[in-house]
Amino acid sequence: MTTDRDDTDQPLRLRIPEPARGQHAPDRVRYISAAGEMQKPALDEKVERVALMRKQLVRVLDDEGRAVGDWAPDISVDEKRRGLRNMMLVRSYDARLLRAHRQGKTSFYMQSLGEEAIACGQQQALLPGDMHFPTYRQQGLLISADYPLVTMMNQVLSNEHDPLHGRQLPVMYSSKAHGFFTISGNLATQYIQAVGWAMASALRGGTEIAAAWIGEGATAESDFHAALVFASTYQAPVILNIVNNHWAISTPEDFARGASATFADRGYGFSIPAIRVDGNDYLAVYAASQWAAERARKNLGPTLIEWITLRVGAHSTSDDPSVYRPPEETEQFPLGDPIQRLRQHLEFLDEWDEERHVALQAEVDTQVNEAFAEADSHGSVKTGDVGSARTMFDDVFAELPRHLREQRDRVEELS
Amino acid sequence: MTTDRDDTDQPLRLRIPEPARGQHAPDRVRYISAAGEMQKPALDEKVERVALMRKQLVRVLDDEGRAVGDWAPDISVDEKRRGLRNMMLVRSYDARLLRAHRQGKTSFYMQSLGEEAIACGQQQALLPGDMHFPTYRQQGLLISADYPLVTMMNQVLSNEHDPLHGRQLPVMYSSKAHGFFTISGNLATQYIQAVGWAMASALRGGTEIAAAWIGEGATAESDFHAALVFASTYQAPVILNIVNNHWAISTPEDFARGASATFADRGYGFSIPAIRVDGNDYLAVYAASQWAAERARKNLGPTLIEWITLRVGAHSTSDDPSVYRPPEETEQFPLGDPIQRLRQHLEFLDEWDEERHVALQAEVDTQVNEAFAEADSHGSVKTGDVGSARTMFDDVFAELPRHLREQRDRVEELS
Amino acid sequence: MTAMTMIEAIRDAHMVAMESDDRVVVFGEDVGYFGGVFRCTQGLQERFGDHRCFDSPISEAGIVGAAVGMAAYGLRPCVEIQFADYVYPAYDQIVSEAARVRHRSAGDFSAPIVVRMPTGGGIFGGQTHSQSPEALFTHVSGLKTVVVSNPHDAKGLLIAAIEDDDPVVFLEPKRVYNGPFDGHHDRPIVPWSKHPLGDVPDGHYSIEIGKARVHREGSDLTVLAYGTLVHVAQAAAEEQGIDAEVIDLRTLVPLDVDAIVESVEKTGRCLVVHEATLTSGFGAELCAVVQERCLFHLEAPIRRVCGWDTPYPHAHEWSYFPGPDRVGRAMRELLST
Amino acid sequence: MTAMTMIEAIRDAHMVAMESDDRVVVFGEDVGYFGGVFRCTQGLQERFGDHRCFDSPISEAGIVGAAVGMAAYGLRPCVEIQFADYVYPAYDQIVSEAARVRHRSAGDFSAPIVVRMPTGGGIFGGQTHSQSPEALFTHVSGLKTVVVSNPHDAKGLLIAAIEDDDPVVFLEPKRVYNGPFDGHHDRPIVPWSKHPLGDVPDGHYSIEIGKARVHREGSDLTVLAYGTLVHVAQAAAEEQGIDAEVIDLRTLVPLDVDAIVESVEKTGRCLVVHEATLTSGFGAELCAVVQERCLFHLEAPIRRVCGWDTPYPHAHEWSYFPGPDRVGRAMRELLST
Ligand SMILES: Cc1ncc(C[n+]2csc(CCOP(=O)(O)OP(=O)(O)O)c2C)c(N)n1
Ligand SMILES: Cc1ncc(C[n+]2csc(CCOP(=O)(O)OP(=O)(O)O)c2C)c(N)n1
Ligand SMILES: [Mg+2]
Ligand SMILES: [Mg+2]
Repeated sequence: MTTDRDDTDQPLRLRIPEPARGQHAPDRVRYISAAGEMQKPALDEKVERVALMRKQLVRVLDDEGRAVGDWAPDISVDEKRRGLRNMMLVRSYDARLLRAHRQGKTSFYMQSLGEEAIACGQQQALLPGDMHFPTYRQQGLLISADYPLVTMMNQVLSNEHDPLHGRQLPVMYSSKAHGFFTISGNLATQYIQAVGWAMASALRGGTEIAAAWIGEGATAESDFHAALVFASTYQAPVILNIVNNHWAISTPEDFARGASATFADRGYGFSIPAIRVDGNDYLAVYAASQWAAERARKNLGPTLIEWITLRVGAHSTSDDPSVYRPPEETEQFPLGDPIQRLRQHLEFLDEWDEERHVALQAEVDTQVNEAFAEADSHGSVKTGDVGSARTMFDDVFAELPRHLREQRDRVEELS
Repeated sequence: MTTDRDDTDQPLRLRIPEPARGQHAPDRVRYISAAGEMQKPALDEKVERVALMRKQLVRVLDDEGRAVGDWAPDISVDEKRRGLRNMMLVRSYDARLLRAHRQGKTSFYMQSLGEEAIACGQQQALLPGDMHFPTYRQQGLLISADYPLVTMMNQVLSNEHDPLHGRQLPVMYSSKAHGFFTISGNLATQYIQAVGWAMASALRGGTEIAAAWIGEGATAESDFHAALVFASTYQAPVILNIVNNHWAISTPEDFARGASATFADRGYGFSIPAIRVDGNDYLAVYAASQWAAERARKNLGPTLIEWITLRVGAHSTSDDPSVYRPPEETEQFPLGDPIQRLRQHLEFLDEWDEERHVALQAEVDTQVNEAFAEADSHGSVKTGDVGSARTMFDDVFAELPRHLREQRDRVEELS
Repeated sequence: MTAMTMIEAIRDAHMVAMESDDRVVVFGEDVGYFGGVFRCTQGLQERFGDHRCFDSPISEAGIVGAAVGMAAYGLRPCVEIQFADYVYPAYDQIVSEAARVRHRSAGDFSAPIVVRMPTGGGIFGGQTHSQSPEALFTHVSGLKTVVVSNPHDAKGLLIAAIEDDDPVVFLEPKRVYNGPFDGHHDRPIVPWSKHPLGDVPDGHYSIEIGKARVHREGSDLTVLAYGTLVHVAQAAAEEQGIDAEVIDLRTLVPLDVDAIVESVEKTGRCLVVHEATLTSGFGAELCAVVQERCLFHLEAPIRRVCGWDTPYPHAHEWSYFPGPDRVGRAMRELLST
Repeated sequence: MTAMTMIEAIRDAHMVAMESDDRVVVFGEDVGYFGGVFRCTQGLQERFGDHRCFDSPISEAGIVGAAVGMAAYGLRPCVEIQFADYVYPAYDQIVSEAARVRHRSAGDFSAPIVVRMPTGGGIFGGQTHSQSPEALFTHVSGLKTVVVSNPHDAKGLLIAAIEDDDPVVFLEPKRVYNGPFDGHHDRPIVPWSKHPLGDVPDGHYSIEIGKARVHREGSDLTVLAYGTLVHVAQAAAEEQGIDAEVIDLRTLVPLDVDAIVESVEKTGRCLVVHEATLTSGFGAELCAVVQERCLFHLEAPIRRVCGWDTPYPHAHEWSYFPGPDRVGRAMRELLST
């Protein structure tokens, strides 16, 4: 050991990232490429070459609503209209349930306002049999897979028709049949599970792939690392989605990202091809998801996608962002609104117009309202229409063991 | 969701890395640069530019024993001789304690054969007051800091003079005064602690830096991720050492590294400057450590260093590598032996010769043997000279609470 | 004295501790700029600057691991886990590291950290915002475990925990943050301002870790409780007209065995209550201790009224929660044995 | 029947389970090519290929997390944690995920995984190769916890665990891998080949999870034990000339309450033994259950002989370990109360 400290040693000082409010420009999207600017690499392009795109942003829709460049996906107008409809349905669904919360009909709700394109677009690019491991902000996956709205609402209301028997917090859906793994309240745990599921498919010589979902804030959790290690080592057929909506409750993305330029960078630490994609551009979402899915299906391994978007609303109904959030953020967000952008594109193609849009809006609102009326007719946790407390003891194990039988008997005695 | 699966879908298949034995060439070092080939970046060089070196290897000593290139450190011949002596002491120490294990004098031992340069060289580059968070293979840190050999041996023998009162498995040393954090048996936990310690120094405006140590296999553990996240976010003054000795018990490095080219890559996922260094080249170790320490002291943040070396011996005395390891690996290892290489350099400088070497070997062996004789005279766990069982209850808490006092009384009744 | 909610009392404890010792640093998810999702650290960053109170990445392992390292440096980190349900990623750092550092280094290093976390249910939080994992810490040697039930104790015990030289797991039942909830979820909320334990001394004071408190004196039976259940037990006793002695344990490790034995020897009957699942809950340890020390004073088996051995449900929260009816019924049964 | 060590019996159980169900996959640190540091999976990769048995990165969280995902796909992963002391990084995946998936999805998904791990001390492993964390799993609803004590049971229970539709934590006391260790560390090692429970049936058989086994019949007192302590209790009884009934619980959750109650009602005295630290150990739950169900049959307080509330020490291993002297002495004291 050298024995002396230099007298001129400067005192160290920690870097604490700034809070977002007041310190950052409310437009905090780094590295925006123009629509069509980025090339689309071959499915088996060398990871080093894909890495050159780490500070770019895959974008397809330009300001006029044109779909431009390599990444413009080859999908029919009907499919695009379907995407528009799905997104509008998600938004209408969210609005209705947020209102239900305000009306005191549910204990909790989480919307995905502004982020609808990501889940809807990726679902459209995958196949039945594939499995998503979602967070609480991917209701678009279920809605785009035609999971009945009323069933979702029953879950949110925790009423007697809730397929989860009121066990889970609202929005913690589960539907194997719709490729939607049961949501955990614990952040990041699902990421490595998705990799495990994909590994299983590959171990068995299956053809199904998995999609893992995480928020940018939760990438700091350790299970994110486990997922990247396993995905990289075993080259699992999985899409690793990071939804960067710039916020983790009150914490700006900087705390999780640290000194990195982007979250896509995380992939390169593991030689996992990683791209940044405009998450408010439905066509870019579809194209990037499709590319990643194709890589997985061709046994070319995992792909990481950082989706750039904005959490437009509060974190949840328990949150009040006015304390920590720059008020003008939504207007200044440079990637716009995903529904408007896809609408503009369809209008540009002359496949859509104001009239049809208004009609569709009315149609989805009616669909949502009818579904809600039905769900609401079954009551909710707030009205006490929650089914039997007996059900609490089911499914702890496949078969009810004696101690739970005794406890269940006791509940019945009491009520 | 697209509704059909393509009939031509190929069944997926998992990539399972090959076991080392018989499948890989026994020489598995990737990307070897020539001595002196790599440039030394400025302390505050852009991380992207440092990243260009991720598939290179910092080397100073060439095949003739010359110190060449940018990285050749400016240290005196005396310091070099001191390094040689420290490494020889470590090797002699290891050999003696391995023998002690064979003689049935200790329950367990772990040597660092072939890896001596890394701990010895880094210790020489740091200052008193800095803190290492080591694994079980950095005995070189303590020996280079002049921690008494006999105290170390008492710990290994778990005898009455063991400063840790026989509580810990042999080799799990602790010495705050020598900048050596108490070793944990749980892999990777110390990595984030080192970052926390460094953060504390910076929070307090201190000047001390921390050094975190981990084996390449343990980088798969989640705490490694936590450390990188915190180091990157807060720009903590810490050196993040990864000792890549190619083995994690029976598992080749490939399982932890996955598809990445190098472990240094992990740093780039966090924009942490990361370099690969020839860990068997004492001068390269010193120079790289010094560079990283300087960066930390100048508040330029963390540096990750992947040290390339080889675990020449078994994992521990509980391990028999003949089952899983290519027999010719050590001979074919391209980076040679760290002691021989520094010796050759000193001889090249005409500052060393066979005679002096033999004398030094005798001197260190004597020092080790004398220390061992002294330690051995205090007995060991095997002879039952382990001090009082009372001590087991101390230090569970700062003060002995009542339930432990009662339990201690009970032990005394029994004996 | 100032009337405070438990949140305000916890905030005040931080203020006092940070004021008197500049080695105290506070961090965790959303605790810095925002002041925590329950606002327990509100105002600290503004007052002490972002080198004393700051936000962290979402990594419980990182938070506790970094705190252990900081403590080794000489600081006194007091960190927040956003919900006790999310402490598991940090479990290894707590049990294998914080709890072990002093012992394994023979006092060379130590880990005087406080790990605070809101615990328990009653807020319709579902299975991941309602758990009470205290038993999982009490089994680990080297940890102290505190569960608070009111503003007065919360402040005094948090100051004591921060000043303690050992790691302390500090559990704050979120259902009593704003008032002394007695389990009657269908009645109006009672605020702390209406309760004597909402009167909090100003400035510095501390309550000894390891000392229970007799919350209600009585002679018919002893209830061993902590956290929210202290208030539930009191309500049950009053509603049943049973002269129960309610002990608020406050600290689970070290446990105030004397207070327990004294009460049970007096009453001859013992009821153990907690919100955590029954099997291997801390109530089991209490049963073991009581029967070991007081068997020949017991006129009836010790009963446990606890959460069922299921995950904490959302809609059936009140069927899960050991409320005053269940507790009261057990009291009656206990007296009739 | 073949005479086997417990290691061989575990290996055999894997072989049988993998042979009969190709959804069974086995992975973990060093378990593939090398066959595990205790060699419990030796030969599996060679026989079934590297898509059925393979090495993993050193990430317990990753191992269990991936297993949960694989189970959701439809596989039956049986994974190894190298030492029980290293399970904590996986604790979140076990308690928040594996244990919860079925309940929270109302049976839509499930997690039929087995998490095997060598447990316990007696091999001079120091604090990180000696722990017995079973209590930490028994508190978690949705998990089954098995601790084996001999080759015969190990094979039958491991096959049952792999075939079970729920997650099973499977603890293998490493000190009885090679012989029925009775705590006399200073005597020559007795191999399983000399013990009737070392005789292992060939081929497929399973032992019901949730059923205890009377290891030794007796009438003076009941010893509730599992794992290594079964043999220690037997030795203590024989050395003391006490007619103790030794129950090998085998499964902690679900617990065979009938077997316990039947024995304690017969003997009127109960001793609980385990290697894990005393406070909040599974012994506490046993005390609680026994006094709840048998109080009026008890002639003396239930006693616990357990590890002390300290980390497991290296040099003082035999002062920590609840050996036949401590167990025997407690038996005598119990009889004289
Ligand atoms: C393990 C764990 N720690 C903390 C939380 C509390 N929590 C819930 S959501 C959230 C923020 C997540 O942010 P991000 O990952 O960016 O997702 P977003 O909400 O933006 O979609 C936090 C801290 C949790 N659910 N689980
Ligand atoms: C959490 C944890 N998991 C597993 C182990 C068991 N273990 C001890 S050393 C080791 C291999 C470590 O390999 P590496 O990190 O490359 O270090 P090296 O031994 O090569 O120095 C393993 C798996 C452990 N000690 N801790
Ligand atoms: Mg976010
Ligand atoms: Mg290694």
